[in-house]
Amino acid sequence: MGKVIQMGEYFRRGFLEPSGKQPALFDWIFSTDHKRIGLLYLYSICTFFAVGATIGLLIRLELIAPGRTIVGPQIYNALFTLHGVIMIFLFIIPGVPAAFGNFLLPLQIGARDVAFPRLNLLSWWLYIFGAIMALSALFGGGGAPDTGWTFYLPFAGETTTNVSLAVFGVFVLGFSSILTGLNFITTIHRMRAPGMTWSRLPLFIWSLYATAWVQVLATPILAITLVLILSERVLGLGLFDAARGGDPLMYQHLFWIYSHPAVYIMVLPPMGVVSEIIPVFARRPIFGYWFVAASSIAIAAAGSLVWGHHMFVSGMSDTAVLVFSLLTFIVAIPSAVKVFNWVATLYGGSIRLDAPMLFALTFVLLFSIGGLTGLILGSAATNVHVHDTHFVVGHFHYTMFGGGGFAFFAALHYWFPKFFGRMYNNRRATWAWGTMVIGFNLLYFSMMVVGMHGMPRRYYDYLPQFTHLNQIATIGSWILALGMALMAVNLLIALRRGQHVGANPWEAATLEWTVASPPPPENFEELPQVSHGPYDLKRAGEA
Amino acid sequence: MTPTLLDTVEAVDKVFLYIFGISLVLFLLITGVMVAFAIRFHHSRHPHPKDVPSTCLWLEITWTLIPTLIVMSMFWYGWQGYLSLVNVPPDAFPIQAVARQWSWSFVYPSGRTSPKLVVPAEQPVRIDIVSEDVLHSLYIPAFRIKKDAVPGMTTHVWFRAPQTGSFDLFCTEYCGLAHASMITSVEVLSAADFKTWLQTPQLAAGAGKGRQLLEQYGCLACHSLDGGTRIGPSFAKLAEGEKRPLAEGPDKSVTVSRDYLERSILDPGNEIVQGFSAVMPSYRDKIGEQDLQAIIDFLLQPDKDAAAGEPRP
Amino acid sequence: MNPSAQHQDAEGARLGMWLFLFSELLMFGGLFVVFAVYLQRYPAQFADAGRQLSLFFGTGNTVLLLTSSLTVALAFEALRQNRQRLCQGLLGFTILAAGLFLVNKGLEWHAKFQHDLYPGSQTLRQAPAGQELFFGLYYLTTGLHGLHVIFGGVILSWVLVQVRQGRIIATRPTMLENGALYWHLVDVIWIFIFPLYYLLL
Amino acid sequence: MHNHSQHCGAMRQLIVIWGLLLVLTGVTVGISRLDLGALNIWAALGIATGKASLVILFFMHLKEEGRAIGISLLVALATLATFIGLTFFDVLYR
Ligand code: HEA
Ligand code: HEA
Ligand code: HEC
Ligand code: CUA
Ligand SMILES: [Cu+2]
Repeated sequence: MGKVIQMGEYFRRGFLEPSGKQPALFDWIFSTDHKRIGLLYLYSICTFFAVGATIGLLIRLELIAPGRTIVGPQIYNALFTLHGVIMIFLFIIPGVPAAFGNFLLPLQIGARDVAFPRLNLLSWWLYIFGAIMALSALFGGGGAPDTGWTFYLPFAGETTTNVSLAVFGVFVLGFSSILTGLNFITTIHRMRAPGMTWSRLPLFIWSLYATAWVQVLATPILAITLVLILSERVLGLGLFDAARGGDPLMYQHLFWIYSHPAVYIMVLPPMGVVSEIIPVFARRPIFGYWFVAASSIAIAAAGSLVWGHHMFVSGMSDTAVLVFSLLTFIVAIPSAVKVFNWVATLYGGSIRLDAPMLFALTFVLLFSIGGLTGLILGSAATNVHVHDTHFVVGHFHYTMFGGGGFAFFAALHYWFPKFFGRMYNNRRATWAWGTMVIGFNLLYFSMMVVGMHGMPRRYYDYLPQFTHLNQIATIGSWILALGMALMAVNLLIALRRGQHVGANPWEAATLEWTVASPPPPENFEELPQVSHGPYDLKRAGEA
Repeated sequence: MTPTLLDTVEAVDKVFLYIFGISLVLFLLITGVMVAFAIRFHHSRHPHPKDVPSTCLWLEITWTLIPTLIVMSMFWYGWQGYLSLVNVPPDAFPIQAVARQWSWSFVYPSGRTSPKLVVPAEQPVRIDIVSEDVLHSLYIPAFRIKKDAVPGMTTHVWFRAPQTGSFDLFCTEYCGLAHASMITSVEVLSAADFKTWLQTPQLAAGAGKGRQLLEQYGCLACHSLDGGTRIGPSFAKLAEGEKRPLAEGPDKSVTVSRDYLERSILDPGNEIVQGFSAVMPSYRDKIGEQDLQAIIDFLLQPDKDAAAGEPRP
Repeated sequence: MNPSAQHQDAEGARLGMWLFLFSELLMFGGLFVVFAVYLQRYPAQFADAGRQLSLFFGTGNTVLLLTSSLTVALAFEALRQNRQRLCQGLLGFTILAAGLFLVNKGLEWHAKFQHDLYPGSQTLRQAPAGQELFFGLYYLTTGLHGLHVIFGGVILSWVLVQVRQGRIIATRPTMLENGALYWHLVDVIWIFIFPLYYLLL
Repeated sequence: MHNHSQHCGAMRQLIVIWGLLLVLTGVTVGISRLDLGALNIWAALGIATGKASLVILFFMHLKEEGRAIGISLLVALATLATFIGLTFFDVLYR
């Protein structure tokens, strides 16, 4: 290849093409191109998800019958701890923002990259590093951590398993998350293309913006909480040890001050994804743009104030129960506004039910179930009965997996042609979707029912009266896994053999669809001059 | 109506039905409208999108305000129910619940202890909950009550059992290895039976005492008397002079003696029995000298199950 | 054309730095939450423990940090005015102050250790609960702060090298500016640590 | 561009601020030796906030920054304040 690459040619080559200067792997893992970093995240996240999901299947297998089925209590406790840590910190928190956000943020606002490309690469490295550290806790001498993903003290301070290593890994992951957050905020403030006013910002970007603030302001609390666990384990400071005057509940406050806002890190970007997909496939502009945008901010803000609802039966003061229950219900309002606007967008449209749309609409339904069961948890009286039962487990799988996970799959199907320039088989995708929906509901609905009947969570063994529902759940998990496997196979085939598509297969109006699929390395040969809103579908394909 | 007049079950279930009912209606509505739109406006039926406005302030205000009212009513109703759960009727019968890894014991005002929660029917009972080690949580689904046991704190619940029967009692705060076996039951007796039960002296001397102490200190959560292996080795076959293989190596072993048993209880971190792990907590400073000797007496007895006398309810 | 062309945006770089500082602030904030709660619970014991800290070292270190904060701000001003030598001198002084701060901190901790006041020590075990909590928090907070002083010192040293090599100049001051911002944050946090730990009565 | 005297002014201003900070340090030490009861801690925090504001406004040039940074600083502080505040709903009423 000649020394001087013609500009035109440079911009015709997709970002996926190797540079030819170094081994292809190095091209990727040292790349500061936001699209490559986005894909690095995507691949690593999917890998960890597969691991976490497999553990989920093992958990279900153990629960197919009372008593010991495949593993004993020690291993079971390690399994759900690992399942939780992987799913939360390695899959759902970075899921949409780090993978799709990285890829799409600069494209959607008309920029060539994020504000700090090298910091971006560092985030990914920290993510990998933290993940390896957290997972290596499996193999060390003390045995896999057995605390649950909540690391509650005093137990987490006493157990002899490798908790410290896992905690340190999560600490590093937290840093990665903070760096992504501050990078995104700066990018959105500083790098919008000319004409890309705040009122023309795609709703996905609004949701990333709200999320990024939560990442920057709440994640540090996680960091210090983890430091405190380490100080308890390593230095024996006794800050939460009742025998030495400490207050065990303070740990729970600190943990949830981060971890409740974190659930909105998990669900806001997915909501943004859905706000992108629904208008495109309904061929109607989003209904109530400003309300959908503002509700993202409102959820982020109000969501930072409700952490105490995880502690209603912890021995916390009744006044605090009152306050936190009230605040919890307030978060439901902006969520409701979002749901109503999504549904209203469908009105009068010309709806196509391709795979991304199916996943997006399923998100709305499953998230509604998850959210509405959240109301039962948020109410002080009913929380007492269902707290720490499988009802809660059902609730959070509906929100995280039914919400976050399904939106992740929606995003995967929606932007797949943009990422790779190829299209998957829509029929197969639809089959996969249908199987997943059936399996999902069998699995988690039975869990909620068995929780209502009083089955506590984190039990490897249970009383005989819970057997039937647990069996249905386990069978559901296999159906779900079947659907997911089908989906994965479908996408993997498409990666190799999918039909080539043009720049804008869905005829969408946001900026990423104005460039080639896959996009060229610097995105835009010339920075676009934005002249219309993100859902002005009649002008799809123009800047 | 003062909230405390409600039973705990009633207090919770009413709120549940209220929230669940409204949620179900809303959910069906949303799903219904969504599906209806997806069919009515499917591109095969409706090839060109209608040009209707895509924002409407009145609609937005309506669907902000109505949910606000709904959730505030849910909150208030839930809070009222919660008050019923925390306001203990003054005539409640007091019982203390002691949680430890991984067993419960219940202490009655008379000093009597029991591994099961024995309560009178129809009378409210108040349970004060303490923990000796990590967090636990006392949960009785049948009465919709739950509260964490927190080291250094006393928390409480109350309930009233309408009739006699037996109900499950779980630990619902993850507390380590045998969290899932920290289960016992609530035995609801008639008022008269309860009175008799309370006054029946606990087996006070001899072998019965030893067995009772094992229960009281929670040893039986991990050690069985019938030969079954739980978290620790069974006490059934324990006898003086027997050889115990230790975990340190194939050839390491120790002979069972009074002294060894004492070390095992006060200093369990050493001399781990082969096939088990070092999870037994130390009972130094927790068991008095007399009780310790009584336990060891009992452990060295040949036929423990028979010697222990009949198990109580 | 260089595909990874650096995007020069001084204002953006500062915004990013500020955001990072906010997250640092909240991280220490978590410790202040715990401190506030235990202070409320054990006011007298906290005061007793606070009196055992050395007002001399505390005040001395405060003055040191404030001064170094000044010098790094002056260094930036000097760079703006193209006075390279002055800038380097001021930076050097700041780094020196960072070192001195750590030496002081070390001496202070050493003295505490001598008095058997450290996590898990005999004296603390027997002291009222509030005192043990106070010292636990004290070591954690000042330790974490000390780590930040070390980081700050390293960053400023690196900045100094860059200034010497002429890579940081009046028209491209971002690195110095951000290093200084970080150093000021270290100072701001100490401004709160000082009265909360050393001046309790 | 600025002229030379402005530059000197900038340096002088920084030094004046430094002087103020030292004075405030003295004041806070002084006040802490008086017994004002519960006021002590609030006085200490008040002065510390004043000192921090000086550092942030002048040393860190917040005065010269656009609104975005100022507002977000307030957001960050308000967040921290609510975290502490809401925790006290538990701690004070338990
Ligand atoms: C993505 C993650 C996610 C999301 C979005 C949510 C959303 C919500 N969650 Fe959930 N939650 C978790 C993840 C999540 N949660 C996790 C992981 C746990 C357990 C952690 C652990 O212990 O391990 C948990 C636990 C949890 C608890 C503690 C349970 C316990 O342990 O006792 C509570 C209690 O209040 C709660 C409430 C809520 C509420 C009120 C919402 C609200 O935000 C929901 C708002 C949404 C809706 C209301 C539905 C949509 C609206 C409509 C359909 C319109 C009609 C509605 C109205 C008119 C109101 N959650
Ligand atoms: C996003 C979060 C997430 C997701 C997706 C899941 C997914 C699953 N979880 Fe979840 N779970 C948690 C988060 C999540 N979980 C958390 C936080 C906890 C609490 C832990 C704690 O208590 O500390 C928990 C706890 C938990 C429990 C309770 C344990 C207990 O309390 O005793 C159970 C029990 O059944 C369970 C089951 C499952 C199952 C069967 C799946 C399945 O849905 C998985 C099915 C999926 C598959 C089998 C996928 C197969 C996929 C492929 C083959 C290829 C994939 C490839 C591509 C995508 C390209 N989980
Ligand atoms: C948390 C579970 C647990 C509890 C509670 C517990 N133990 Fe153990 N115990 C074990 C385990 C595990 C072992 C085997 C490992 C070891 O030697 O430490 C053991 C070993 C022993 C041994 C040695 C047994 C042998 O066969 O050599 C004795 C004696 C003993 N325990 C007595 C007691 C007494 C008495 C109590 C109550 C006061 C008690 N244990 C409570 C778990 C427990
Ligand atoms: Cu005790 Cu769980
Ligand atoms: Cu929550």
